[in-house]
Amino acid sequence: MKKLINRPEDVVQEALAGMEALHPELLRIDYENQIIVRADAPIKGKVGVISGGGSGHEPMHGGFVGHGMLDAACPGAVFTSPVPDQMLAATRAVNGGAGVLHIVKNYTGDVLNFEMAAELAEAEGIEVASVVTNDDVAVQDSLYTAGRRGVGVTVLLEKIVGGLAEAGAPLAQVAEMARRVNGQGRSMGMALTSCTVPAAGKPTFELGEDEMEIGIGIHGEPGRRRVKLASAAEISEMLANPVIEDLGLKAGERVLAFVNGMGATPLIELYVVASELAKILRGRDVTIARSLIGSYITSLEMAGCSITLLRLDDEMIRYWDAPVHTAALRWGI
Amino acid sequence: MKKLINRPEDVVQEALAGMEALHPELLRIDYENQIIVRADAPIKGKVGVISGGGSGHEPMHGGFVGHGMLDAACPGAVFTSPVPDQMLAATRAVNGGAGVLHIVKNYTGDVLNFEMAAELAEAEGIEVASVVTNDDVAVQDSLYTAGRRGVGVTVLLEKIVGGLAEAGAPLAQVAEMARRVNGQGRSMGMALTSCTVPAAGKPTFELGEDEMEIGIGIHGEPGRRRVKLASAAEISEMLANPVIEDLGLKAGERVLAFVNGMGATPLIELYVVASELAKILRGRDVTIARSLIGSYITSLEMAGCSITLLRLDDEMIRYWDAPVHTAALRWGI
Amino acid sequence: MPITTEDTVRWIRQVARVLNEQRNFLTQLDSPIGDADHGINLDRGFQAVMEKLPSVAEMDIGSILKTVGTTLVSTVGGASGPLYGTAFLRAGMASSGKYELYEADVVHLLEAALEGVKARGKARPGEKTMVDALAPALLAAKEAVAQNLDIAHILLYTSEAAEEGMKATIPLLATKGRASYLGERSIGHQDPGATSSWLILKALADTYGHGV
Amino acid sequence: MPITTEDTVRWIRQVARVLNEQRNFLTQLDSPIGDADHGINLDRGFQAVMEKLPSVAEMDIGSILKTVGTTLVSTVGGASGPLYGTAFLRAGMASSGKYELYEADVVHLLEAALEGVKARGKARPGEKTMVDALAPALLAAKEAVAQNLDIAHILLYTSEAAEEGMKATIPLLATKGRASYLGERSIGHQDPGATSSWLILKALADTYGHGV
Ligand SMILES: Nc1ncnc2c1ncn2[C@@H]1O[C@H](COP(=O)(O)OP(=O)(O)O)[C@@H](O)[C@H]1O
Ligand SMILES: Nc1ncnc2c1ncn2[C@@H]1O[C@H](COP(=O)(O)OP(=O)(O)O)[C@@H](O)[C@H]1O
Ligand SMILES: [Mg+2]
Ligand SMILES: [Mg+2]
Ligand SMILES: [Mg+2]
Ligand SMILES: [Mg+2]
Repeated sequence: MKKLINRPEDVVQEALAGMEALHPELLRIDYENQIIVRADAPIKGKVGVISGGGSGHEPMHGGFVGHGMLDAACPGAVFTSPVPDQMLAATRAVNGGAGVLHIVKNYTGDVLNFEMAAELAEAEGIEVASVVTNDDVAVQDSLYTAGRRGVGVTVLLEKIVGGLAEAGAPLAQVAEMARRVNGQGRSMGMALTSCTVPAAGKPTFELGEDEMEIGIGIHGEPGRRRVKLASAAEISEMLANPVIEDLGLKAGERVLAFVNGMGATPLIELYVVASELAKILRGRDVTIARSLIGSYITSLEMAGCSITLLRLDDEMIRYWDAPVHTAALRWGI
Repeated sequence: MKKLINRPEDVVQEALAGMEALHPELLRIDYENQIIVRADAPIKGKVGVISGGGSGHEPMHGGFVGHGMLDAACPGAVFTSPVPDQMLAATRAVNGGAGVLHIVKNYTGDVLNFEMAAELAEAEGIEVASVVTNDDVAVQDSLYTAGRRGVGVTVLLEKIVGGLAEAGAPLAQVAEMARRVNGQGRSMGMALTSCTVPAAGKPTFELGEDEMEIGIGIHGEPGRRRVKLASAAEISEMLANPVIEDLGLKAGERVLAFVNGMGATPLIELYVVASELAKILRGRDVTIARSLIGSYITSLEMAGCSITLLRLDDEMIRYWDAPVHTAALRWGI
Repeated sequence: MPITTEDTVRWIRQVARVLNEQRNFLTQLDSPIGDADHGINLDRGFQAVMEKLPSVAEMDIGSILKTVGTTLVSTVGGASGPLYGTAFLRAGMASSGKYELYEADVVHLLEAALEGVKARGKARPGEKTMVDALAPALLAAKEAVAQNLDIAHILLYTSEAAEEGMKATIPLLATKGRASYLGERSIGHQDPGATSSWLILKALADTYGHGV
Repeated sequence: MPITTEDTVRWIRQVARVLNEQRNFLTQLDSPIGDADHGINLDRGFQAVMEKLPSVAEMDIGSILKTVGTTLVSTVGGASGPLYGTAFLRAGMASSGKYELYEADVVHLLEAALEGVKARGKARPGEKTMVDALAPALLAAKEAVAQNLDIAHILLYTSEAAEEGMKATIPLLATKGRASYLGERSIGHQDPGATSSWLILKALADTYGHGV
């Protein structure tokens, strides 16, 4: 295992210390509860927006804490959802009296822990709304599974919903927007290599020099199928087409195109994929009205990428464009 | 070789197509000359700022083209400096009548090609000033070498100098600031793994499972020494101390701390390094007044990191904080 | 003779010891069909339990088990945290105030735990989860009680049934949890959670009655 | 008999062929002490030259060599682009207007090329660069001319001297170019640029006089 770390068991807390050292103007760290809280939280009268999940997906979620996005993030151990205590502490820390939105990625662990946290928070009289993201089209016949996983759309949703909350919208409206964004977005990812959980010390799975995994999750879960290595053009088709079909994108529609790196894939390769994706969308007369490219929802040092498409409406565009100031996403401020 | 590409010889041009597809509001691509030009260039009366170098370091330099930073970037083949024709075309494209600054990283190839381009541009009557960055302290006794390499400081310099040029400063002042920033910044990098030049097809060098390379360049050039894998704390010391000593940083001084990933190192690891760096600086009573963390000057899919420290003065801070809108760095707009 | 608080404490200690020993094994089981952290998660949780245990060792069995449950909820995370947490919480409620557990109590305790897991996780038997170890274990316990067997044998059969249930997860196609994402590819692998459930029940059978 | 325009065209064609064949070899030499692109760079450059060549094949030798130089400058990049580009440009200037090169012209041409490389790269002999192949080649040419040898032999000795100079770079410590960053670790490796310089001069000796 080759990583820039000290003891595996300290990685998460030390990374938090790094965030605090570099971004004191944006956030504060509650080490005891292991949560990242927006520096000026709680904001009176503003809906609090929190998310959380296993670590190893950086910058998600801690990198999205700040003005116009998240009020707090709860990082669990690597690839392990956080515990209810963290979400409860975060909920308390960001509650400005207007209630708190929990953004939960659809993984059994995340869902169950956030459920328990919401129960506890409501028992304390804090109004909580929960939205579960489930945009991963790699998971088919979700009747026979834990349901589609929450992946790339989570990033876009946190930005748009965070912007709406910053604008002072009430909890119900913020939650409604979150559901709308989740409903209009789909993703699919692939891996060229596995990743290594620090505490495990060796790769979660093995991939041959000429193999790749299609339909990968963000936790080193194997994907739906293992196939021979293909060109960026072919890979882009394998990822984009299921997304486009599942969304039922029609000619003339506008999307936000999100080309995401899994952690070890350099930007030059992501731009090659972006050029292929642009061709595919052009071919279907779908317009890229907004875009995001980079490694924003990762799987440790996995090499690979994911494509997320979000069907945009004017309101989504307004809050996507709204000012945001976080460690990983910033504009307008 | 596992990469998200099509034919190795097409990587650079296809990545440019991806940039054009996702960032039409920021830049345009001149495919024939293989240059990335700011959408609104040339800007009358504004000093043009261009840079360039081999590809494989993304987002540098193309990702820094836009308001408040670069007016154009010249990407060469992977790890190969661009040719004079590109720099000449870029110089023409951004010349708003106030002259053009060439930001050159100190590598023989970059220096020689930019030299020829400057000669040609001046022959056309375009005023050109050139600044060579050379901040890599890994290169010792530079008397017996091609001189220190230009690395991390280049990114910070392009932002600060770009901000100054945007503010309307004349060429001489812009060039003077560039030299000042270069003089106040130092860097050192390390690699956990090698990288593979697409056209070469196999790793440039081999590193054992328990080895790392200290003092690495950004082209897969081997570093100064190969040592046993160490902890993030030890690695941070190995990188930060030579930088601090070479800069002669004293207690009470302010720096911009830049923790850079080499391409395949996930953000969580960079934050662990950042926490160690913060400890080291705290121990010397040096303040982190500004910071940048992420993979901004990379070496394809190399795993590793570099640390850059820039001694700040108020003017540098002003232009670091100035609005910037590029594909890779954005704030205030 | 009944299960005493000493037996309970000894059981939990043994669970912590075994899960620590089997940490890598459980994590390996979680690699092909999960995310390679089950052993890490439970080990982290039960190490925390070991720190809390002394403070409640003198209390009634219910308090001990509730403390185990809340500690797991607070430290494990993942799917297994809320699930085992709820299981021990419910078991604790089913035995609150009690300092001794008799044959029937064992069944109530197991029943409460299984109901807790089902309520949280919505899993039915056959979905390749810990339920596939816990459900047969409960059945075995009921049968053993019906046959008026003593606690030692009730626990023995319970643990054996859990083991069979665990093995029976191998050919199953997962429809809950991470493994379900693999579809057909989940077949042929033993479920990590069912395995840890067996280890927990086996620890009870192994330690019951034997002094410290 | 003199070097004709046909010889010149044949020489450049051969250089393109050889550098394409040796592309990986040169790139491998550039791996331990460089950035693994020398062969790729020169191959790219001379493929471009091959496209330009027909348009100037009928012209004087100076125009042909200048075209090679400008094409290399425009397509190679890296350190070797400006260096070889300048070398061929200067050689072209030294032979402009000429349709035949005699013994003395060969020396002037080599001298101009070497001066061009030195002026651009500021390298002196012994710094582990292409200069270490080109400088001895020039000396050998001068001696051969002094001994009134014919062109065939002048080119032969020139190429042999370049080969020796190339081999002599192995023990050298690099103080110019990328290799210099390695300090002591640059010792023991043959310089890629010196190697390509030898291949270029060898191609001249190999093709001179032989019909197409
Ligand atoms: N809905 C569910 N109901 C019951 N048990 C479940 C459910 N989902 C997962 N499990 C159990 O949890 C185990 C995985 O636990 P663990 O790896 O710790 O959590 P995670 O899957 O979040 O990483 C699975 O092996 C399975 O036995
Ligand atoms: N200053 C210099 N003077 C002469 N030759 C040089 C100089 N610097 C480098 N070279 C030559 O250039 C060769 C490397 O060329 P190449 O790999 O194409 O460029 P780069 O080093 O930019 O990748 C070296 O082997 C050396 O012979
Ligand atoms: Mg997990
Ligand atoms: Mg090069
Ligand atoms: Mg797991
Ligand atoms: Mg080279």
